[in-house]
Amino acid sequence: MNSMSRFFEMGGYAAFVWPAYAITFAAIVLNILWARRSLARSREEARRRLAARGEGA
Amino acid sequence: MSRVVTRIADSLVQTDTAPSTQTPAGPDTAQASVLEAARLALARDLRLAFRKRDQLVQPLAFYAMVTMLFPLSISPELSRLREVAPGVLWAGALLASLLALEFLFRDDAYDGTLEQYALSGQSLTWLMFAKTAAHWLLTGLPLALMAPLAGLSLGVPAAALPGIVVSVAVGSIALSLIGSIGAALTLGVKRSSALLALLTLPLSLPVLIFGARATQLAISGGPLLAPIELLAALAVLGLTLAPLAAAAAVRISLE
Amino acid sequence: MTWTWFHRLASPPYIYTLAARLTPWFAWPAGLLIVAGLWGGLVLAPPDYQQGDGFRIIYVHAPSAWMSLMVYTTMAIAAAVGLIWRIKVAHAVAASCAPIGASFTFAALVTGALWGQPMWGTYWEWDPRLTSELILLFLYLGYMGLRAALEDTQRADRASGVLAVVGVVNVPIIHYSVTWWNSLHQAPTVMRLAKPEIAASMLVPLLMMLLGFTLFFVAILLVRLRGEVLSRERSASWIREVVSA
Amino acid sequence: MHDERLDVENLHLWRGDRHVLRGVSFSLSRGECLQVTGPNGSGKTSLLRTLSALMYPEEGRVLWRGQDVRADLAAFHGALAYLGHEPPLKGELSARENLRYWIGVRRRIGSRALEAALELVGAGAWCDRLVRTLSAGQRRRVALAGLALLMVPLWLLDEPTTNLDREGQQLVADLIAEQRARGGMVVTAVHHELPASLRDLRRLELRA
Repeated sequence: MNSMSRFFEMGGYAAFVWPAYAITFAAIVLNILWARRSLARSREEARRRLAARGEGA
Repeated sequence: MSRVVTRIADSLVQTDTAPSTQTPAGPDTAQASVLEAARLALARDLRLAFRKRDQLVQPLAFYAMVTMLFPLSISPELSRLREVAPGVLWAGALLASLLALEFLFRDDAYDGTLEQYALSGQSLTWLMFAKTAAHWLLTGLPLALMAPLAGLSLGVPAAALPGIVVSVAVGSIALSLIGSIGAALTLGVKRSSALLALLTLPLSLPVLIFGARATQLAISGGPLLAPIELLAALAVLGLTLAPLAAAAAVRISLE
Repeated sequence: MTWTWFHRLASPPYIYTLAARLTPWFAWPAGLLIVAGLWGGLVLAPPDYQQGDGFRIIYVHAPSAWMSLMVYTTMAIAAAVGLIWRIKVAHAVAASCAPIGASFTFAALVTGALWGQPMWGTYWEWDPRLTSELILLFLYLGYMGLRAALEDTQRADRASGVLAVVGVVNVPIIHYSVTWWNSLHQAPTVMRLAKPEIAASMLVPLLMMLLGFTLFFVAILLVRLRGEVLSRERSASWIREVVSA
Repeated sequence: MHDERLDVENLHLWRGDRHVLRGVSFSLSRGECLQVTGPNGSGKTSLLRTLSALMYPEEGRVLWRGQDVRADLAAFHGALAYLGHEPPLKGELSARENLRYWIGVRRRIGSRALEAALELVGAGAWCDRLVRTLSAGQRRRVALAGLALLMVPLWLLDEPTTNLDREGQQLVADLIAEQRARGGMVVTAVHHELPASLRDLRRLELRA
């Protein structure tokens, strides 16, 4: 078990290694969510435009 | 009434173009050369500026104020101020030239004269270069002439003053050119002063770095040819690319 | 005519369906490569003789730094194509790139600072590479700021396109002048932020992470691209079945 | 050398979500004047700006002398004069200075021609006052003086008679007649009809 705790210590650099990995992982997840949301929003706008044109045309 | 108009219109044809049989479609000998066009664009901006002098004074007043902030905030001791003087002189010059940039094209876009430049058949790049040259003559050069005063107030030795004038003069050429791109790009934006700074400052950092270094060397009496040459190189790069980008940005904002 | 593939790439409906189809082909390999790279970098690779386990930050810093520059260049090229040939899809690519590039530039900044901290003893050091990264972040913010400030999409596309091209010309100049400036004031920092000469067991995970991040970028780009293409389409009928699906 | 004509083929233009120009097509040859009418927002100004190649149509082309205007934009711009809603003048300059800087950029103009143009539009008396002290009608007349000086085959005029009194509107009609007599062409967007004195005007109606 102690190899796990030794792993997490990162040779004493844990305070720097893990925040670095956390911020990068956050960047990856944020990009995924952000991209999907912007796609969904664009589809919704397109649907609304079509509906509006539906009555308009 | 119409016969009178015809007679006057004919006189228009005779006076300025040689052959009276000149039809509008024929080769237009009266076409102004591009240099003539650029000269007129420059002359117009200079005349406008001198007619409303307050715009000339504002960047200089701003520069003086910014310079004054540092002794009051750091310390009155000239020896300590001398150390930060290059940064103060250059950051102040950068921000002061930014101040006047926002209205470089905005007034012309508003009253339709910029549109006439784009439709003139003359190279819009040359006209943009002319307007940017006017901006430099009206802000960059005066700032360079005022930098020694600001320098003295920061304890800069008199021997360093010529070096400072030259470095700010050359550096501000690049600043005006880089700024002209930002000014043209933000034409379509209403409150654009913050955005203009965000676009222009990152691109101006090399000028700031080499300029401050040149001023530092001038103060310490060292050889300042190298940084000034780098400043000149940035100015030449700006001369070739910036008017092109500014012309493209203006055409985009007129679409 | 050889140009047909080029013209098909420029047609929004074709791009929309192609992007939708290709996304998984980039997303899954990216995920696998990143996981494998993490495993290799964190577990298999031996600690660095000088920086110990602290060096493992390179497995997230180097890919982020690579992304920040690669994405900006991609953005500038797409913008140039859009401006020169007036292709809306190219502008849509450029618009999609910006947020991705900005987020990884920020990640590169933070991871770079965290990596340098044990050496420098401070959280921020005006190291030439970190300073260039910070300026690159401002270039991204300027691009996105200009794009947001212009309501009309077409004008925003073309104006930000000019800014991206001007920006990419300035990136090497900024980097050179920052490095020149830094060499004046300090001896070059001892820490090797650049790719150190490291053993294969250390290098392989790094290459995996670099490739993984790049594939991840393409996957996210394809997702965003579909949205951007849609928002630039006005009346095309093809939207009907795409949106209702 | 192709004969001088303006061909407009199937122009389509969107402003935001509004389909402003819907397949506009027409041809104009020497001596013709096309009057573009339609309610506000029907795209009159957009049409003129697209004809002047300031704006880019989504579809369709504009041809000058049989050649796409984009092929040689500088030559096309050299052959046209565009007057927008606002006279392109600087308030801090006099009428004479404005003309010298505005028209001077395009062609060399002698002072006699300048005086003749100012006289033509009745600006002789106040041509040295700053433009910002002039009335809207006077500013419009200074713009017309610029038009007369330009001597170009194609005029694109956006509501040229706004702010003009009866005599001013007649001046516009005379200038257009003069332009047509010289073999030039005019496309003008108008709210109310041009003075009756202009005969056989061609008409293009833009729907809202």
